Amino acid sequence: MSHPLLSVDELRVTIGGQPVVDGISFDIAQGEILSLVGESGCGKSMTAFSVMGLLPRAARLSGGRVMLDGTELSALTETELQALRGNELAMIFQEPVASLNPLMKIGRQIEESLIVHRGLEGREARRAAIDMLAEVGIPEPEIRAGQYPFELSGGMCQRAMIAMALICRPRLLIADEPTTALDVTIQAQILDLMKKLRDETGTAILLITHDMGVVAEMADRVAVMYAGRVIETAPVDALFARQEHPYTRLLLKTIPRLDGEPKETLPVIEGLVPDIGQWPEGCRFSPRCPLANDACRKAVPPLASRRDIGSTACWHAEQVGAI
Amino acid sequence: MVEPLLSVSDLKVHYPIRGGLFGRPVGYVKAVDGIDISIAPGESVALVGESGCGKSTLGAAILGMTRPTAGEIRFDGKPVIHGEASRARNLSRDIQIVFQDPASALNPKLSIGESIAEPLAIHGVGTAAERKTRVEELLGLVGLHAGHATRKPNAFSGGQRQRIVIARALALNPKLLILDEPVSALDVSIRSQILNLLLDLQKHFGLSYLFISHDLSVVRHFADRVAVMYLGHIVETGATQDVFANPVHPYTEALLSAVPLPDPMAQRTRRRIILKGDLPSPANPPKGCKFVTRCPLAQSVCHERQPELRRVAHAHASACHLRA
Amino acid sequence: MAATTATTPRPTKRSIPWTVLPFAAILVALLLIAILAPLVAPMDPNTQNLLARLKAPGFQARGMTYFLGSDELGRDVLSRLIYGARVSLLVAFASVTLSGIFGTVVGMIAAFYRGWTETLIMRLVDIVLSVPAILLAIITVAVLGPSFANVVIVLSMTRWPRYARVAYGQTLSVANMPYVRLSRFMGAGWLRLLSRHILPNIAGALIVVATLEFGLMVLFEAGLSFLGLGVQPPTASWGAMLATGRNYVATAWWIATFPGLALFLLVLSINLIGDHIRDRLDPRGR
Amino acid sequence: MQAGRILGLPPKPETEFPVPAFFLKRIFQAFIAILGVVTLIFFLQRMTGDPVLLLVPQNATREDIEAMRSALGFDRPLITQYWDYLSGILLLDFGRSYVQNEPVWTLIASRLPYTLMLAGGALTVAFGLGIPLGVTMAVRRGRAEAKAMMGLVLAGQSMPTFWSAILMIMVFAVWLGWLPPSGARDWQSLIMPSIVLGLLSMATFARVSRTAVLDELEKDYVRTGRAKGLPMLRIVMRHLLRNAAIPVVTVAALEIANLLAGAVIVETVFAWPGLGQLTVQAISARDFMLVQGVVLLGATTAIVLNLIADILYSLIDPRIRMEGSA
Repeated sequence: MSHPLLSVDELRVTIGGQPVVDGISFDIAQGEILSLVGESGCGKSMTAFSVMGLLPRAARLSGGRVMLDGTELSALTETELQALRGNELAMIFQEPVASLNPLMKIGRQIEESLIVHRGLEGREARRAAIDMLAEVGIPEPEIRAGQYPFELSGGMCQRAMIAMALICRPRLLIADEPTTALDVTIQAQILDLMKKLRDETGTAILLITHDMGVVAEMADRVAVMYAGRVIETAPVDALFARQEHPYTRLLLKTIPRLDGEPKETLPVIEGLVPDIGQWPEGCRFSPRCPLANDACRKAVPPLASRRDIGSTACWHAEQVGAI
Repeated sequence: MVEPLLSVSDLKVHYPIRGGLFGRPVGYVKAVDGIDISIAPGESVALVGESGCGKSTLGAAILGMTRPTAGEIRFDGKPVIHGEASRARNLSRDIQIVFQDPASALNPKLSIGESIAEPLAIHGVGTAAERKTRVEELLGLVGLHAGHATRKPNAFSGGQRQRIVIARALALNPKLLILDEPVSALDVSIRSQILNLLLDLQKHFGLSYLFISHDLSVVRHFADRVAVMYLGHIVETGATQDVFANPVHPYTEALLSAVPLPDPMAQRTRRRIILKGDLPSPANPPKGCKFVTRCPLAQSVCHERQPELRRVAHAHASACHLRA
Repeated sequence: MAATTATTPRPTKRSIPWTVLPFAAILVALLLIAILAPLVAPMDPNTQNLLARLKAPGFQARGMTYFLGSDELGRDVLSRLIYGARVSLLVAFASVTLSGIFGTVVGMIAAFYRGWTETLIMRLVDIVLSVPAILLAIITVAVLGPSFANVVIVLSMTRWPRYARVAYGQTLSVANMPYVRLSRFMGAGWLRLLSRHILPNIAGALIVVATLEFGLMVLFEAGLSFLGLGVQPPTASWGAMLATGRNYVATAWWIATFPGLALFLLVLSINLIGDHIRDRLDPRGR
Repeated sequence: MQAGRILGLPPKPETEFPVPAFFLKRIFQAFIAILGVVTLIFFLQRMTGDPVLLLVPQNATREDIEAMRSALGFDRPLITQYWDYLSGILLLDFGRSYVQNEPVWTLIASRLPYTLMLAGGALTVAFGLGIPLGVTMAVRRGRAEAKAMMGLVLAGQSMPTFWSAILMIMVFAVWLGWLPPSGARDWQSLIMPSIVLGLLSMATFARVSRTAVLDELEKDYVRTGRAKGLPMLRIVMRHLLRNAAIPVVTVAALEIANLLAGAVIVETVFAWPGLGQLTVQAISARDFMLVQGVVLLGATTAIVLNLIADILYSLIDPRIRMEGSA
């Protein structure tokens, strides 16, 4: 296999000395969709921001490496990163309307990437922006380009964000909960669009979500995060067919399903999601895990290879099927 | 048939749009535009729909937090007259609400014990000591410790706050709970805890639920009956099993197919309907069938007349010209 | 099911930073001096000594030392400064309290009753706010005549809209919070709504306004006194002392310098502490 | 919006507000406000004392007073006087100063240019220093230089104008002799009053623009700009400043009005022959018609400035223009 497009190795992020991302590793191949899934506070967004070099002021990249096609992103200066952002690497966010400048017309905002990265100006940039709007399925793109974000719906704004992100044909798109703020019929449109664009352009996608349905629909491979660590990775079919970490297994069992048995008591994961900085000793899932024993509470299980297709961080991976 | 606990008939809630130099109404947003719904004792009825469909407005109107423009709401056979303080007080003994965001549903300056005791205090139920005992009992009921009563809301996580809100809603032993997206602000691993708690409480106390949600998987799991709303109208209603197994209205069908299944194999083989375009603005809805702008089946008749809700099977009704 | 222990999202309790501490000390010291003026002042502030006119700091006469010099009537600048602190703080305190209470009540009424009450009150607020406060104060004092009580009345009359606006906006947003809507739905009376839900949640914002206003009131009082529209002579007031000092800039620098410095330090301390309170209530630094 | 729906609040109506109607509404409101101020001042003055008693000599007889009263028209019903006063103002007739025996407007007009000059100088100081200070403090927040600037701003905010004026006179006029201590002889006379008057407003502008920029820095669109690979300078200049301008414009309107009020003290200290000095003279001479005229002018200016601010907003922000809501 050729080397991966993006490779994250033992990444650590701290806020005020507290780790929020605690040594995570994963790869994304060319044109692949990797879904980073987890609950609030597990560090998935911080991981995305550290890949982009966009960590909030309080956060520090305190260890590990991020490599994009042989370039070590984590060693670049801010100016060097700027040349890559919006060009090789792009990102879209959860709140599409707020993510656009409310006082600038849509078209101008999309053109800006071309102006900065490609040196295009005037009519050429305008034309390209309108073409891109058409490509992401916005009807009447000439008119839309001349409108302000508040004149567009949330779904339209997310399409515009995608147009903005993809206009320089990046090799990696990071999508941070891109459909969480949208209605379900609009979510279907946006997911459909992202998949179509990936197929056409070969842009790899790092998709961050908490929704297992979205994962199943979109991902080629999945990395599950819990309390700052990756606890399981696998190709999407393998993961949904068989989970080797109790958290993944329970998470899938607890969610109500359209094809499940109604009104039955759902299996639950006992306890609470631990807050940042209050992560337990040993395996961080151990206080909530039905399989946990003293070993789990003492030693952190390493992310070990799982039948050559993925990896799991559990001392009892073999017994998980019994939960 | 059992006498319904709550029955809503032809309810309308219209908000004026003000404009011009003197703020006169220049039009109306028909947030809820002629809705009939009933809930039997011990039953869970779900209102499903996307943002702006009017489902939360309907919930607020039943509670009297929003004044209806027209229509009637009867609770326990007696009409609910809004705007009458004494009536509202009595109503709140029987109907309570659980909000989506537990953070804003609790006063940050009050201890959770004070918050839970508030319904009792307002209704003058019991002495201070009795209320304290009741608070402890309620905390136990929702899986919290009696010792938590003196803490402020910010000492709790989202799931725990939702438990507190539920405890408060139960304080007066209501018959009906309006659950407005009760789990959508919670972490995935916490949702099933809260859903189970709600189902247990229902079994235990014979509660009726009006469950407002956009999450079809949760609705399917939770509700006996379901009403699908689109732009202020119910487009399809029936037993949850029937509606989910055999959706009649094209909107219900599209909505169901838009929900991604947590199962990649099934997902790939499933027929997906991707609707075109956005939800029209409730201030400026289309003529005829409200769904006509996005409907893959739309015919000329759909542009002209608004379809009535018609029975398609036993207790299953749909408002579509083409499928009935 | 047993719940795990409740977690506190914000466990850090910040102490007063070293930059604020000395100014807090200054403020406390000035407060004490103002309260204990008769005990700490070395001389009577109004005793004139025509033999000791315009003497530089450190001048001694009749066995008394004029630590900060004497003014044009031979009065001790230090003693007048100490008594002047009383006037400044008292006027500021009284007008902040009066305007604060009045503005808060009016603002809450506007938010609570809505309708024409709201329109009437908020229009009035707009109008009073649109007239520069000091100008309104000047014309009113000019009409009513200068006196301690009138200065307080005037300052309160011109400043209440600040609180009204904040109280109004905050009440509106708190009243829309689900917990207040729920309480209303259950039939809670206005007293309960205000005392348990609304006031505790808007108090923070009002305190921030009040601290800022306190500093401003000290400056306004001094400004009015400076123009001869404040507390009348012979009562000592920093503004009036500065006005006198202005005439002796070339010959007796101390008359204007010390009251100015006192005024500056007092207002600076209040503003710094006000900023600190604001940062604590809203860490983003609004 | 989302929260509103969940609580069952009415969704924000999306009316297409025609631009002229929006302006008309604002102008109408401003007009009402001015009317309110005129009314307030008129009745405040009439309620708090008999204007005639203030005009006649101390030893005047009852007959003298009555004669004066009818000569000046104060014996007519209050509402008639009010009406006359109102209609006079429309024609720039602010009444007559009985002390100086000149129309109020003539007196004001003779002093206005000086005050405008002073205000211009002060605004240059306030804007020119305040805005860059504020933006720098926000962008470089947390660093030593930003903290030092904040100290400077706080000092400026806490400095009583009459003291800084006296200090400057002491240093630059008395000791160093560089600048004239008072009067309005040449352009150098303008320097000290402008700085003193501008200092307080400088602090306000710095604080407001700092807060505005800080608020904007946290907005999602800034993150989007960075994700696009824009340099911070471009984000600030092209995206952020326009958004941050909205709160600054509001405060600017209020602050310019305050600045005019502050001129009362500064002009007095520096013997600058502007409206402020005129006001103080009018007050000590108990010349109420003149005081009333000046206050009215100040209030009107404040309201007009607010109107200008509103119109400016709508030019900055298309949402206000199109939705008609502030």
